[in-house]
Amino acid sequence: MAYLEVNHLCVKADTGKTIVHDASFSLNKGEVLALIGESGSGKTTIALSLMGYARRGTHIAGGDVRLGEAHLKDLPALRGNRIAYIAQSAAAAFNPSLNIMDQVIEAALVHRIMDRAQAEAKAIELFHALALPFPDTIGQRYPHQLSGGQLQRLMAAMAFITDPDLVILDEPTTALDVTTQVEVLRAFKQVVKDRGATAVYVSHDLAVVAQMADHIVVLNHGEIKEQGTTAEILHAPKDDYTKLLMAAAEPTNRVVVDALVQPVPLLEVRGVNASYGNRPILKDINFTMQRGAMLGVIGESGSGKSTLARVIAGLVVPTSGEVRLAGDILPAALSAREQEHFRRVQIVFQNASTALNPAHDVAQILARPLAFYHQLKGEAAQKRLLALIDMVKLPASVLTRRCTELSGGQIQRINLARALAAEPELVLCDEVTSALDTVVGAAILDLLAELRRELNLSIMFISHDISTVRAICDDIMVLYQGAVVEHVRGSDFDQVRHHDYTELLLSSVPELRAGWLEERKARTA
Amino acid sequence: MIRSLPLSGKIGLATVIFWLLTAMFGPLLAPHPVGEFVDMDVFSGISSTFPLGTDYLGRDVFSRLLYGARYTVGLAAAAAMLASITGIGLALTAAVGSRVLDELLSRFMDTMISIPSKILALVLVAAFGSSIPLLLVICAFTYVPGSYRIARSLAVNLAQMDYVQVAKTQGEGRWHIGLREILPNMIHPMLADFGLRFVFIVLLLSGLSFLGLGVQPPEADFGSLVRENISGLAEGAPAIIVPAIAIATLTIGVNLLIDAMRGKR
Amino acid sequence: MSIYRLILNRIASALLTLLLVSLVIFIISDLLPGDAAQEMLGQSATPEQVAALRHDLGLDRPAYVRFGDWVGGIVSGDPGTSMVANMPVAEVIADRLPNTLRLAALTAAFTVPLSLLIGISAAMNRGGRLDRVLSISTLAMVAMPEFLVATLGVLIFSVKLRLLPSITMVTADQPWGEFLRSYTLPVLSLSVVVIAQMSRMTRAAVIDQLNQPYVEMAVLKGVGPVAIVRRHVLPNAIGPIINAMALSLSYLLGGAIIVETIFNYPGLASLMVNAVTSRDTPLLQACAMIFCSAYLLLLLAADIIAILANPRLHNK
Amino acid sequence: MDGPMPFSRRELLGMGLAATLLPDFAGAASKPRRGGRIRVASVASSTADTLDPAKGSLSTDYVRHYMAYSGLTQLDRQMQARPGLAESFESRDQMVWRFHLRKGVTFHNGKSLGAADVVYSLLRHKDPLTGSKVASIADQFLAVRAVSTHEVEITLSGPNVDLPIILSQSHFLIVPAGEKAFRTGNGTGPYRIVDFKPGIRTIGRRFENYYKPGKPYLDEIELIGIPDEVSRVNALLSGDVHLINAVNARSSKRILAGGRGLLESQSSFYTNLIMRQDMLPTSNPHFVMAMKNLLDRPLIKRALFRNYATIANDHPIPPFHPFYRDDLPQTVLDLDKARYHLRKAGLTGVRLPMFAAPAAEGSVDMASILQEYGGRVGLNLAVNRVPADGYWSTHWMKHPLTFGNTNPRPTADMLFSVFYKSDAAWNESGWKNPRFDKLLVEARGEADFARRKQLYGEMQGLVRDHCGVGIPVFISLIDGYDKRLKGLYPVPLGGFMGYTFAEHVWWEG
Repeated sequence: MAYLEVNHLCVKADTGKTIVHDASFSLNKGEVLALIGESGSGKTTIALSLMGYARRGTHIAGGDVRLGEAHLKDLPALRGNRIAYIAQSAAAAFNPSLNIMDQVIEAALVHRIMDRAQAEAKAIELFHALALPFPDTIGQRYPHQLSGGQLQRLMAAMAFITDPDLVILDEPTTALDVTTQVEVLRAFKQVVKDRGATAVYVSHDLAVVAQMADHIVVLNHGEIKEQGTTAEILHAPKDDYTKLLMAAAEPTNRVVVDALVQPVPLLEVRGVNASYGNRPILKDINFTMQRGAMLGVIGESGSGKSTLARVIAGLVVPTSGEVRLAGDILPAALSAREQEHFRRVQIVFQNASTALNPAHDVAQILARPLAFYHQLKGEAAQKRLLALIDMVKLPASVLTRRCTELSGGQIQRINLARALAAEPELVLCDEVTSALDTVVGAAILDLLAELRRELNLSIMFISHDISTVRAICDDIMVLYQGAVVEHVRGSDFDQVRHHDYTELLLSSVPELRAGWLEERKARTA
Repeated sequence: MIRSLPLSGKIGLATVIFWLLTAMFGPLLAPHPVGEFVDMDVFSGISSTFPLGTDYLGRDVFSRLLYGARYTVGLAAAAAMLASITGIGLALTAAVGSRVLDELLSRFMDTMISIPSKILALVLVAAFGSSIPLLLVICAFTYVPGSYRIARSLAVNLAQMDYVQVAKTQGEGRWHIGLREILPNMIHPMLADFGLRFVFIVLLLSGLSFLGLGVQPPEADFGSLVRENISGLAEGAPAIIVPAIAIATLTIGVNLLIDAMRGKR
Repeated sequence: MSIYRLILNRIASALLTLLLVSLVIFIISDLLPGDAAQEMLGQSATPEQVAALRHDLGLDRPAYVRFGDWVGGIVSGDPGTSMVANMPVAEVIADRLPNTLRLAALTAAFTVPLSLLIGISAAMNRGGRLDRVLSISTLAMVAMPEFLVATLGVLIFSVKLRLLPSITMVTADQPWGEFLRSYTLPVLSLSVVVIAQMSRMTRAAVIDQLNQPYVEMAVLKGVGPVAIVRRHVLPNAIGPIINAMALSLSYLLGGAIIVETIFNYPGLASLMVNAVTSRDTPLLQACAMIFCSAYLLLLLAADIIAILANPRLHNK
Repeated sequence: MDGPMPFSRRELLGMGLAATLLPDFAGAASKPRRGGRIRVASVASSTADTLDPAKGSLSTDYVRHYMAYSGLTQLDRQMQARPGLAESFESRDQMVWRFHLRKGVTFHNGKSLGAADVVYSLLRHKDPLTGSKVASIADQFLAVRAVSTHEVEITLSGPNVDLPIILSQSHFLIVPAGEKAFRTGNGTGPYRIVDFKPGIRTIGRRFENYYKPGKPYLDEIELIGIPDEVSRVNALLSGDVHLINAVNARSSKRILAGGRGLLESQSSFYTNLIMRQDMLPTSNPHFVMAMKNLLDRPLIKRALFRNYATIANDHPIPPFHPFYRDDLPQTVLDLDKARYHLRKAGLTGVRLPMFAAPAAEGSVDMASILQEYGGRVGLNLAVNRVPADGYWSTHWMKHPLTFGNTNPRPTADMLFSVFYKSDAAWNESGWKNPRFDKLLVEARGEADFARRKQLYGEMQGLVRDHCGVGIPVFISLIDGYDKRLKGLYPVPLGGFMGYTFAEHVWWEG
């Protein structure tokens, strides 16, 4: 008999909307099952209901979850004891006011499994096992003093302190940089194996899941689309949706012909330094971007890639250096720039929903640059609006809606359209697909490539995802700790010998096949 | 919109609408002029001639209440409006203005808020004499700092939003950013704040009338009605109970409505 | 920025505010029509008499000289002489300040734990029946004019039941029972206003934290609801709660005027009203300064507590 | 004990004044006994509270001063001057008066009373730095000198029959010579001040060496002020205080129902409408007549004062006064007449602000009533209620229409001189009537009662017909008391037995 069994589970919002519909699956002891799906698929909701928990405003409306002998109603008593949970964002899931040790051992003390001294000893042992720095003293620290990767591993220690039978990992590496992710994944996998725990792994990332899971359950819109062993799903997907997911995860080359790039420098950045307070963020950045080019800027969090975009856009004033656009110096401070400067450089932010004012409707948002830069009003503006909306492949009906009523992909298109409305020479795209689901993000990338071709745009594409950058950019620049460590032409990327850091980045991207994690470990070891 | 409100919200909305209508049309319905002496007896109980009894001078409580609604609701609404608008305006100025201006405004608001309002009212009335505009100014003045505090923290947060950053990179001026990008997103939360201020002002007005600083007689706001008839409290005269209930329903109604609106978000 | 720098900054800005306050107070008290000389001599005064007294009191000097003198006096610890009582202001205030502080302290001791209890219970049951009952009852409390509540209390407990005194007498050698009896009604009347405010703010602050992911994490670790509030929520909500409490408590000083009037309590607020009506400017200004500095002090204390309670700031 | 009095007692105001006692008071026939402590709440108390009799300005001050100090004379129940610290006093011409001091009287600190103390106490009122409230009255003291250690001679600037009565007033109480600080209340009065905190409380303990044998009766009196009337009444009803003054007539029912006693003192206390004769449009005689005809006196008596008032006829002498002239026709509410006079004055439809303040008792409500009736005859009166503080200095007599409020005075002469004489500082309406002024001086020096009554009678007529003052009613002063407190009787000069209750009352509890 299976150890964990989910039968016809149904979760509904209090408003009556179904979130999870009739989900059934099972899992044997010591195995790892992955719940995979995009946002809104109900994967986290199912994971939480394995602990008999439903978030505020939702409730478990039917079905059962059985864990060993325990049924749905018994599960709350097992939380933190026999079932442990590892949350997506460790930074938010740790209480900022308590030190790490108190939080790690809390579950053990609450359930009276051991006394404080025993628990602390066990925790330190786990810190060692999870390869945390300063394992003996890290417990005295507070969450704000630690990095995301460390916190994520500490959360694993928190989960394993009571030697649970079932561990639920809810997108535990999504918030991490790719190089950190590898180490954390490895630590997780090791500790799950060592302790013989049964695990449920929730993720949107097929490649990651491929490294962790024995079984995969594919979810979409609250329904199970397909389930099977990892090998079955990866090699012989049956369901259309699964195929779609697979396709989006495969890198596609969208690089367009070099012919678009004119040998005229459009953007020149010379000796730019920038800092927040005393902390240097950008160190002596120099590069040139040709008109019509698509420059990929890649780096992890803290590399200074967003600051670079902000310096060019004028939001951050550099401590030294200059930025030229088509030969003209762009004044450093916003207040010194003229309207034409503003028009020629447009920035598109990562989080489209916060980049569009929720108080205005789409037409108002798009009409503003038309009137502001081009003095377009009335019918002319209306015509241009429709053209813009068409350009980003949205129906004209969205014009009267507010962005709060639109989906993530739609909002990002509006965001692009606003930038295009200015008829800019340079568009700065700051992680424009990172907040989107893979499938939606892929469509945006296609749109970008197409717009570039049609409008002869110059685009600076900033991303943490090296495979995306490789797929669409014809010029690649790698930022590491505020400095440019590598700048190559996209077409030469596979040929040149890379900087060590670039190598690390490249090798850290999980591949869509089982066993990659172990192989990489063998390789780097 | 109305249908989606919880029951308490609907009750609140109904009460608020009731008092608004009373404030607007009450005087038209009043059977007697506000200052007329209609009864030989004082503090008489509920009767067919005087549906809510008579007050300490033998005037019709029902009529006085209908007239009083205009002062209480009107004055409180106007003062709350004035306080909110001033608070929001200054907050926007602080949010988009220079840091020095922000600091200066904030310190000034701290100064204003630290002076006890009833005593300030006492001084101002002594200095300028009691009048409706002065009452309005006092009430507004008292609640500008509170409104400013909330509006400023909202505005400063909103000023960090990406869409404001975008507007900056598009070359929009300070005032465009303040009025077009930030302000529209403050309206909703400030509406709840406005409701709270309204309630506080109703109570402040009644406190002022206790100190003899209220509306000019023979007119009276609810607070003055309670105060002038307080000697009828021991005998349970409707002249004091009815205006007290009026204040209670008005404040509770507004609060219920606000809470319901907040809960929806 | 180090934590000391942060605290010093707060103190400096409080001092700056205090300076502004003194200027505003001076201007406001100068706005008052008439002056102490006129009020002291009353209806019968001849203009010559008034002028003589005015000169005697130094009221005929230009405003900036008087302001300078006054601020100088305050800084050196001498707020001047009450024109009406003809006693040093410090002495007049020394009679009243302890009363005001005692009433405020008693009220705080009663209301702070109670509002915390109400606010937290409501937050823990947010949307539930207890929450609704508590929020309606706190609302109902605040919906009645203070003077009505106080008068009603006197009618019921003093006049009808004869349980509690109707006026609050302050004497040095009161036995404890007598002391508590005499403060019960004023404390309850004041509480009505502040409990509602404080418990609502507490509820909001606690709910804010309850919605944080780390609370969900704690729930999923099997921590019980009471422990969650005690161990996880309160340390994080303490900042906003303390701030709200400071704001409400500052009301207990200057806002007590109505309660002081009804219970004939010799506190600072009625002293200040007295000073307004008798145009005793030095006294008026001193009282106003006390209220304003008390407010700033409370807020400053709240800020400092919030800073100290925040590990992000003191674990640098 | 009574010394020779060379003037007719019948001339004095207060003779045969109606002293209404409520039935409860009948129990006061019991014998005085010693002991007991009471708490008394007066209407007001502030930092201006003082132990300096010259500066007394509120009822609380007067009570405190009568506790601590004694006067040369004392008023009896009939408002006649009786010997106090002065064993006897005499004058031949009402100009030069001689006072013979009692021997063996000591101050609380043990010092004995002498002529120097009296001279100092009276002359200090003439020093502007004293800030005396009665400086204008003291102006008539041309000279005060010690004839011997126990004999004082006062020379007046003109004859004044009423001097002994004037000297009984609290401002003229005797303080030790050279006293300036007034911190301790060192006097010869019935109670030693053991605790005095301005605006908080005064505690007086029985002075064992008081010059009247057997008096006072109480061990201790605590005097506090409760400005809020409702609170004051509640304190009486709850038993926290035993005697209060300035009870609003509206509270009378509650006090009686609560088993407490009510002491009504009919007096010449009134709140009046002032129509300035030197401003437009109130100087128009027709306007004045119109306003007098707009006063609904029975309504004011009933609604504002619950019948604890006496209808007045626009002059300051009440019907129960010995000098009252009873043949003047009573002015009544007459809208037709008012309309007629208004039309004559050409003021129909005019809008006039009317300033009232709680400082003038009942004025705000009187103004409301006037406004109501004014509306019916085409006069648009706007009530302008201003705060009590500052009212006297900034509004009273400074606008065409204001309200005044006059406390009872011990003599008709004082009333007329202070408020109606053409050159009086407080000539509220600013009227000028040479005939009136002449009669006033004549009456002051006139020793014959009948002649005096005739003179005062004519003056009443002049005020009623020509002065810009509308007096609707005389307001009774009401005290509330615990029934265990005995020995109270009404004095028309003010509540608290004309503020002198301390030495007269005793406690049966």
